[in-house]
Amino acid sequence: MFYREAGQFKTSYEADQQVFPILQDRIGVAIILGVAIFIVPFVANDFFLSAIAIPFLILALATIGLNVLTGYAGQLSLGTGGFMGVGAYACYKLTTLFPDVSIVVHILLSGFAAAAVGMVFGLPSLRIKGLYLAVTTLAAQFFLEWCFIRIPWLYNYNASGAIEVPGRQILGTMVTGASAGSVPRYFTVLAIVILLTVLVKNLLRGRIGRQWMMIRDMDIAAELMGVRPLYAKLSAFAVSSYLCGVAGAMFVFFYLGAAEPSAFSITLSFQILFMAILGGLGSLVGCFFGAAFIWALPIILRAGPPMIGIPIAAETAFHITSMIIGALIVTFLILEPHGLARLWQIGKEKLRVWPFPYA
Amino acid sequence: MNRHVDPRQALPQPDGIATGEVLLDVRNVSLRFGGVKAITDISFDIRKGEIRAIIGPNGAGKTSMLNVINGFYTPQEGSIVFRGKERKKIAPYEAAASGIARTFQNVALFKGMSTLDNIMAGRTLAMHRNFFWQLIYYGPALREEIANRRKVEEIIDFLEIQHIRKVPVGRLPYGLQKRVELGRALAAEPALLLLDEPMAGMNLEEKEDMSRFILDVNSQFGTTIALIEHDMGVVMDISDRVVVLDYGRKIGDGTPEEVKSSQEVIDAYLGVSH
Amino acid sequence: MLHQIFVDPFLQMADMPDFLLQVIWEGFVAGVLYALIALGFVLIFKASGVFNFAQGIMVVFAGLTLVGLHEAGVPAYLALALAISVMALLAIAVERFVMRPLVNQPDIILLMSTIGMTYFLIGLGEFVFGGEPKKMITRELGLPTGSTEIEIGEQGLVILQHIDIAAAVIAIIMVSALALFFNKTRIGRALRAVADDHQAAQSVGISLNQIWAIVWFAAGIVALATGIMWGARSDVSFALEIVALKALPVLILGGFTSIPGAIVGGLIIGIGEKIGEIYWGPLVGGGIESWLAYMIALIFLLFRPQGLFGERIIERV
Amino acid sequence: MLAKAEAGDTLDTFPKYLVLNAKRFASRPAMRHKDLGIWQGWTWKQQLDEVRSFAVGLSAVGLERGDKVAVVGSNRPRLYWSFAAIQSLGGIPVPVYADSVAEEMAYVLDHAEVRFAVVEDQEQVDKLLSISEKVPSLKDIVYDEARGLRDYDHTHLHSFEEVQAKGRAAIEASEETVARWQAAVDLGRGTDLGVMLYTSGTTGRPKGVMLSNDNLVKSALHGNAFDRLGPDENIIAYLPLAWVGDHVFSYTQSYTAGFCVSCPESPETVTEDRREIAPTYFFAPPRVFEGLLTAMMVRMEDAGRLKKRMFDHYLALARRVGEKILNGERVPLLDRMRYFLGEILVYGPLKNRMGMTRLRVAYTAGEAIGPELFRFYRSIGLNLKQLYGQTEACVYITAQPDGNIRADTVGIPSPGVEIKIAENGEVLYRSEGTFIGYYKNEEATRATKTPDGWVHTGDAGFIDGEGHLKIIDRAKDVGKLQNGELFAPKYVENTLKFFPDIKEVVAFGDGRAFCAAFINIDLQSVGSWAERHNVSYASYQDLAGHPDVYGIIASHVEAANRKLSEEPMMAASQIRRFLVLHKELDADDGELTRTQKVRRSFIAERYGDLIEALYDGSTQKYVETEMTFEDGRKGSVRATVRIVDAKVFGSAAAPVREAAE
Repeated sequence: MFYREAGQFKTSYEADQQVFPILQDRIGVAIILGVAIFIVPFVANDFFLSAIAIPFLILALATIGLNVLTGYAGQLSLGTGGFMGVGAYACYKLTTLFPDVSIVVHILLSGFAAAAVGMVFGLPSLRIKGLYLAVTTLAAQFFLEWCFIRIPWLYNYNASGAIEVPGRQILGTMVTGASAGSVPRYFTVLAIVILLTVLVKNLLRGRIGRQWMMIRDMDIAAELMGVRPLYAKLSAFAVSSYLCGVAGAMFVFFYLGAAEPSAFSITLSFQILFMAILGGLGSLVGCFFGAAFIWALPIILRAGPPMIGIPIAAETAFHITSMIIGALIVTFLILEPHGLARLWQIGKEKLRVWPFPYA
Repeated sequence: MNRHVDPRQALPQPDGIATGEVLLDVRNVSLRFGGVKAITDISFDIRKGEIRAIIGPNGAGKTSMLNVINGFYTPQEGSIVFRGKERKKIAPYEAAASGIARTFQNVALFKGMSTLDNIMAGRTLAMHRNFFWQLIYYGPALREEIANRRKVEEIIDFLEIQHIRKVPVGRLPYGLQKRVELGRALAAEPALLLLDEPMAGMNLEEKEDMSRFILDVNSQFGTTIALIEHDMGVVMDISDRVVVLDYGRKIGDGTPEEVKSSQEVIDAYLGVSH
Repeated sequence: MLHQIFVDPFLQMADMPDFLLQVIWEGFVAGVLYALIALGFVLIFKASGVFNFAQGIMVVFAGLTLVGLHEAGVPAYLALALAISVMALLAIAVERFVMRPLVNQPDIILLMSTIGMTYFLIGLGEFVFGGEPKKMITRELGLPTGSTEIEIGEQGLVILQHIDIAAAVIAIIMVSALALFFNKTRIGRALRAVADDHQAAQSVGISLNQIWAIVWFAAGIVALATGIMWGARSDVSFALEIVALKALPVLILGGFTSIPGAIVGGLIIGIGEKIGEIYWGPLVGGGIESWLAYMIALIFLLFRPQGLFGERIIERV
Repeated sequence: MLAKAEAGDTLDTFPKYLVLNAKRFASRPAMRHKDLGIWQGWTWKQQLDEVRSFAVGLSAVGLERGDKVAVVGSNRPRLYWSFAAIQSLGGIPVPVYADSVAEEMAYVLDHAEVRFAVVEDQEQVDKLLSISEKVPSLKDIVYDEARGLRDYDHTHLHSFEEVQAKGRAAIEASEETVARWQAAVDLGRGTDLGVMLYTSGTTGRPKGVMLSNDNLVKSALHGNAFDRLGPDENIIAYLPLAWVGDHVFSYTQSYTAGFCVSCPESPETVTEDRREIAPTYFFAPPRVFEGLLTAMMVRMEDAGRLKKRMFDHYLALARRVGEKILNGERVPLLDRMRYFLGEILVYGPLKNRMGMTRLRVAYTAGEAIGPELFRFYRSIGLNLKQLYGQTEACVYITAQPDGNIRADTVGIPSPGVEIKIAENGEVLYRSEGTFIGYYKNEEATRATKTPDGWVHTGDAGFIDGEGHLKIIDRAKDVGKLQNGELFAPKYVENTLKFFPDIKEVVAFGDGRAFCAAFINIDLQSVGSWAERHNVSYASYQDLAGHPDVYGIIASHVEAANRKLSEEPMMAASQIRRFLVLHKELDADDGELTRTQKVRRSFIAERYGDLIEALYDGSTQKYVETEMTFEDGRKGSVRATVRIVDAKVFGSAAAPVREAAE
């Protein structure tokens, strides 16, 4: 309905291949970015930024990481939590070893540790497919969790066994630690997420992304087109784990503030997997939808009843939330197994062909 | 104008002997799965620029033969000489890199991708920009992407599939999927193109279109083609030479006319209507 | 270092054979329970191709229902009967509201739906019965408690808990019953037909929906038995859910569709990880039980991707 | 010459305009073609370069002044360029329908004595080669697309690129080449033969209409002025090159106004390509508009209930006020606001889907457009207008001016066109666009064009009170009632066929005292009425004879008569008696042509009894008719057909009786 595509024609391949070829989409994206940068941080309260916006962005990035692997390259992983943990611990080690280097640098570097670990655990994918591969990623998950507990060097031999985020500054503003305000943290997270999302999109629309999708859709044909499975799969594992690692580091440094190994348990892996699937496998925008849905829903469910004057015990609310989420997930899978991204796509398509039901 | 010779008369007439040099030589290949013999001691050659058909009843080992040629199966005995290089074992992606492309009996397209992306996928080997450039995208990677897109567009134009350029292949009718698959194989600019039943499941009109495309590919790009096909009429019309397999053995080899008149071939096909 | 890895542990084993036996027994019992959980997986996977992630939570849920009912004043055996009916209801509900609408969806969607069910059952279980661990009503159900000590050699001693013996016996009985059920009854044969070929099964007049409900019910009973056994050894708690994931490596070893495979796999994993933990664990600080099973499965997979009892996969083009 | 033109004067040939445009619109787009997935474009400067190099190449191949060159293919820049290139050398392009069969093409090419042909692809090359013996004049063929032609004998076959390369080489080799080409261009005169277009007459062989440069330039300029067409327009070229409409809109007007012409990627993608380009100026025969509307309605049938209701609601609103708003008439503010909402919800999106968002002027011509169809497009805010034209007139005879549109007329005489109505009702015109004559067909020229320049259109019509021309029928079909009044059966029939319940009408009256009609009901429409009113029927015949159906049809006839009575020239043709035919007119029985047109004389013969009954005052008549069933079986139907009197209006209301009574 709002789309007026008539008259938008492309005279070059650059224009034809841009991410948002439709003018109205470009306007929409600009508006969303504008709101995220110029309005949200100045209008939203501390609770919204700290408890909703920041974790949402971070988890969306982790979901993108998983989606690269599962949605684009077709390799199922249940070890996302573990890879995020690697990033978090790596960043903790880096910033305590080199406190003078900018925390942003550490965060971006810590992803490489996760990428390396991810590639090691990705090696079996050359022989193992589908659910079997899921089991090997479970091995990674449990092994990494064990490492976080059993290797004291990782947490600098703290008595608590947890990592405590030290205070770090960017341009003179505290962005991590107890005294960091929510707005600087929000901006840091937003900047990193936007940057990495753009870079991932670049990969996905080029040769490398295409090779991942070839492997996903028809691995035999891909190989006969000249794709080397080793490179394609390991690069997917590396990129995926890198993103998860960065997300994990940010999760601790900008959201949790301190973390025990249990923060990166299998539960987190499942949570991210849900975000990816409900958001829509093979869709970047879906990652944001999925993260928003899975992260915001419990908060709304818990905060909702008291707001409208229904007193409810915290514990009961938690249980009911769990039930509702479970039921919603099943319902959702039944109604739209391809996730929110597909709904979005269908909706957009409807608007494009409006008033017709189809083109 | 009537002074003219019909220009089509100038086409090289199939004279029974393809004269080009040997592009691919299959030497005494045997392939077994466990105890089952799929191919037994088969030898034949494919010459540069010809259309070579491999025919035979179901289960004759035709597809296995293609799988051996492009490295998907490794034969227990014998070897393949391609472009003068002899090899016993080769990974499929190495075969692709050496210039062999193929299509599949049951269309093996990348279902989640559009026609354009599928054919772009065929350009994999022509694209080299490294990870770093891919991350940046703008600059060398984009230039490479566009250069290859142009090639792909030429193929789209050639195969007359402009109208489905951006349609996900899963939504296309079967005949068009087969055409897209041919396009994907062509995009690799192969020296040898293997077509596994390119006309299976098509109606007469689609078969005619596909035959025309195969002939055009052969004449326009000079691509050597090896194809498996059931429709004898089509095979006899478009191929220069024919290999006949039965139960994993070679029972005939020669021009369509020669093969048609061979008693052994007639026997193998007797009562088998394809 | 190499000595520590390759020689020491074996010396220790040889030194104290009774301890080794004790370890193996412990591993065996754990393995039996893994096998029981895996059995639940296999039942469902065989009949519907669904990888039932919720099997673990079904074990907890079944155990909780039993204990919770008893706590509410229901006599033990009646509680058992009621728990069985609850599992039947659950099976029907799952078939009606999850399986049927999701028929023909890709594997990963089905897997996700069972994870969704897991969330639901966790919420429901905690909502109804509370979140804290509960004691299993072992005695009330007439299961043996106590233990027997067997002397070995001069001063060796192996302690066998009666409940463990009972668990092993019950497991054997259940497996035999299932084997009989599959081979000798009409429904059992129907189930196998479904596993082999959905269309063929439908053409002989078997309703897929009924079969799925039955299979889920069977898996529910297996879960209840597992819950009782496990609960008797430790407590009935949601921690079991993670333990239940161990069924995955078991299945990998045994193959996803093989009942004997599930048992053999369960035993290998159970015994293997116990021995690993006791003899090699200390070298790296202990606690390797949490991942050893997966690593074993992983390494195994690299060499035999189709499992112990699976058939070799030949890829066709 | 150039200086004069820039001062606001006009040039007399298209190559001269090309040179001028390359100067005045140098970097503005002249042509676009969707090729290889994107819109490749050429500025006027580049277009000049393309045309010039091709022209120089052509002359190297041997094209000489006065040579005729066939141009065959779909809408592609290179074929349009070849028009200008050929004209620049004093040659005459002869565009030929690409889909004509070999035999037809042989006739046209031979008749035109073409020496060269510029064609699109292998298909056309093969066709030309197959008829080369019948066209001895044809020497060389130039093709655009090389595919499949590699192994052909190339002694007299050239690729477009090769010819252009020849031209470019010559231009590079000597500076004089351009000057020489320019001299050849300057040699062109307005009085020269510019193009030859073959019209496929309804009978006989196609005739070659010779149009001079003056004809073409002047009518293009008039057209441009009439619709204020300038260099900012955008059009999409998708109609056959050989059709005068495309030649004028996509070539002559583009060159004179300097606007950009876009060629679609392939015939299958025209709709999509049109959406991408969003033309500002658009031309289509009614069937295209009808097809668009049908496709829309079919899709809306599948829409959700709510959306369908919204759609219907706003279309109803548009029917009520849309045209008034478009014409700038007074409309209540509330309706304006509602229409604005409708624009956002329905009209805007519809225009977007059709690629007509930026449309400023659209024309329909070629045949009569249904008033409903016409009003629909206007009501949603598209400035669709009717035009009456002919190849012989370089299109323009009459056109509707903006803001003064009536669905049932074809507008006022175009600028520079004079019109008169002959005694027998035939429309004649005279203008600067009037053709030179038919090529090698003096007889036909004389029959069509009077010595003082009037051209017979072959259509009968009249000019209404406001000066709009109204076409009523083919002139040869128009007869007279006994009282001498004009009788135009098609007009009467169309007035009745306006009602959806009526599928076919055959009107009689020539040489009779009054007008009477056979009517076929529309089974679908009347059938659904029957369903709603619980009227059961076993067959068409059953339903057709139903008294209530007669009632409905009578009311339609009455309404049609009222409308006819309002037209002074038609009032006498009101239908006094009618009957509902007991069987559907069918092509299988020879009653209709295969294109579903009524075969009047055949029907008159076959149903002679019924016609007599119409005029002898009987109220019913028993008939037995042979018919072919759907499965091909033959049989006969028997029926007693009722004949009914209809109400007539105005001064004609006095009773009339057939003399034969």
